[in-house]
Amino acid sequence: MDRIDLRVPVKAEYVSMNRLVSSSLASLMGFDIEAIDDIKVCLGEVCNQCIQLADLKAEYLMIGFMRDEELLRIEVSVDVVNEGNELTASGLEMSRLIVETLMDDFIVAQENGRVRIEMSRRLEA
Amino acid sequence: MDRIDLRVPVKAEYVSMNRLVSSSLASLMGFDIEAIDDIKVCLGEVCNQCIQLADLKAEYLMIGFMRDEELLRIEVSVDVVNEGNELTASGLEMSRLIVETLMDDFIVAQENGRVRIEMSRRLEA
Amino acid sequence: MNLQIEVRTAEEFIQVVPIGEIDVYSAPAFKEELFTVIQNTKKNLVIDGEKLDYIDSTGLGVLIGGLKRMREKGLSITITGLNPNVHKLFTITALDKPFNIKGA
Amino acid sequence: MNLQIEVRTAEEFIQVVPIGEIDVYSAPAFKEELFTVIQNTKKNLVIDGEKLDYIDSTGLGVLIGGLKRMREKGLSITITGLNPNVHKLFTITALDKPFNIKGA
Ligand SMILES: Nc1ncnc2c1ncn2[C@@H]1O[C@H](COP(=O)(O)OP(=O)(O)O)[C@@H](O)[C@H]1O
Ligand SMILES: Nc1ncnc2c1ncn2[C@@H]1O[C@H](COP(=O)(O)OP(=O)(O)O)[C@@H](O)[C@H]1O
Repeated sequence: MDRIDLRVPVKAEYVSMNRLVSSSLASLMGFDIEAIDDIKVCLGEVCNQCIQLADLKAEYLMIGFMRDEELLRIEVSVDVVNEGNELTASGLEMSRLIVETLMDDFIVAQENGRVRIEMSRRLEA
Repeated sequence: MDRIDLRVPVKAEYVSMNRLVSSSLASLMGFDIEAIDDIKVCLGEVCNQCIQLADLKAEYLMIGFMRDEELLRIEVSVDVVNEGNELTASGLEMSRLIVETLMDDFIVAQENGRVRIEMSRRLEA
Repeated sequence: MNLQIEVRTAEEFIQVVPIGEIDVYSAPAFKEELFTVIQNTKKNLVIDGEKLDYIDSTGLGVLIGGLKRMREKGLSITITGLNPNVHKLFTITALDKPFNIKGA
Repeated sequence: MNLQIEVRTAEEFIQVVPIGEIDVYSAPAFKEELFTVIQNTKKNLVIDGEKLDYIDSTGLGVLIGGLKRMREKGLSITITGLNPNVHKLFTITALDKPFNIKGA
């Protein structure tokens, strides 16, 4: 398994760059154009979700890409989460729906003031 | 200052992705198209240099992008360096020349089996 | 920013053309432009989606907000020319129903 | 891999067309293809650089190796149609001299 880690400031400005990394990696893995686009869209949504949940004190978004022969797993987390920002906030609903629809797995966990989102997509044979 | 960190396996396969991150960031900073291309080319060369110098034991290439108002500084390092691979090896000469020509600063340091390359480019006013 | 917005006034409608990406970074600028157009128009709105390369949930949220305001004025929003990747997101979020979506 | 290689045989010369990027990842494939062509040709070689989006020092190294082999056979390499960004690297490394570079 290859692992790529990206650490970026929690700012909307960098989300397009994060998306690029995901599509570049998906392309290297041999996903087809539609799947590459799905992965890029979902990576963007997951970054959006973290940015919306993050406290002003949160500095960095951590994105880990785990690349297997047949699976791309992506883990996104942010250090400090604003307790006021509910994971069920209405603005997040559409975003969640998109990721649930386009990825094979999608898990959101909140623990110790830290939100961690995990998602994965399988390469069809 | 914003800092972006990328950690990738020391493999030729990932260099194109590394280049993309540099050009995306240079574009966000407002560099013009020619400067964006210069930065991309140099990031590629510096990754090549690290890959050539790296031992088979080296696992990760670390790339740090430090973004100021007027300066992009990039630091690339690799953990384990093969002592047999001279920093002055002839294959590296062209690569060095390219980076020296296109960047404002370029420093290569080798210490404790670790190579660290630093380069920077200023945004023209 | 990877978004430009053109506004064109036709006889029957007013047309907004987003060029590039509407995402979490560019959505505030898009919202400001769109809502200004909506505030000042008495015509129906057409969004030409042909040069819209990417939209995320933030951008969709702005469109929803725009539609709400247009409906309050008794007006509609039609979206044309969406590329399949962008159209897909309208389908997933069931926004292909409230918006009048036309063309491939 | 972000590189495709086309080989075309003309009456006067043999043409190699790299499409995409020649970098540290694709250079070995390019080297194999180029050196096979060189081994089997008695004609001069033209590299059509019009669709070459990117080259790095590794790719330039392969071209140098190719030129050496061609010269041993008394033949030449001409490179045409390089875009300015790629041409710049030939200038910086002074490879615009040993190679016969033609066109914009
Ligand atoms: N990301 C979103 N997901 C779902 N609905 C949204 C989202 N963003 C906005 N909306 C909906 O669009 C409507 C308008 O939102 P907004 O553009 O913020 O205008 P306002 O807050 O002035 O009503 C809201 O009522 C909300 O329900
Ligand atoms: N990266 C490089 N920088 C400078 N010169 C290079 C580089 N790569 C190759 N060369 C030169 O090109 C020539 C051919 O190299 P190569 O393609 O490895 O063929 P060979 O090793 O069979 O001679 C070498 O003599 C070397 O001097």
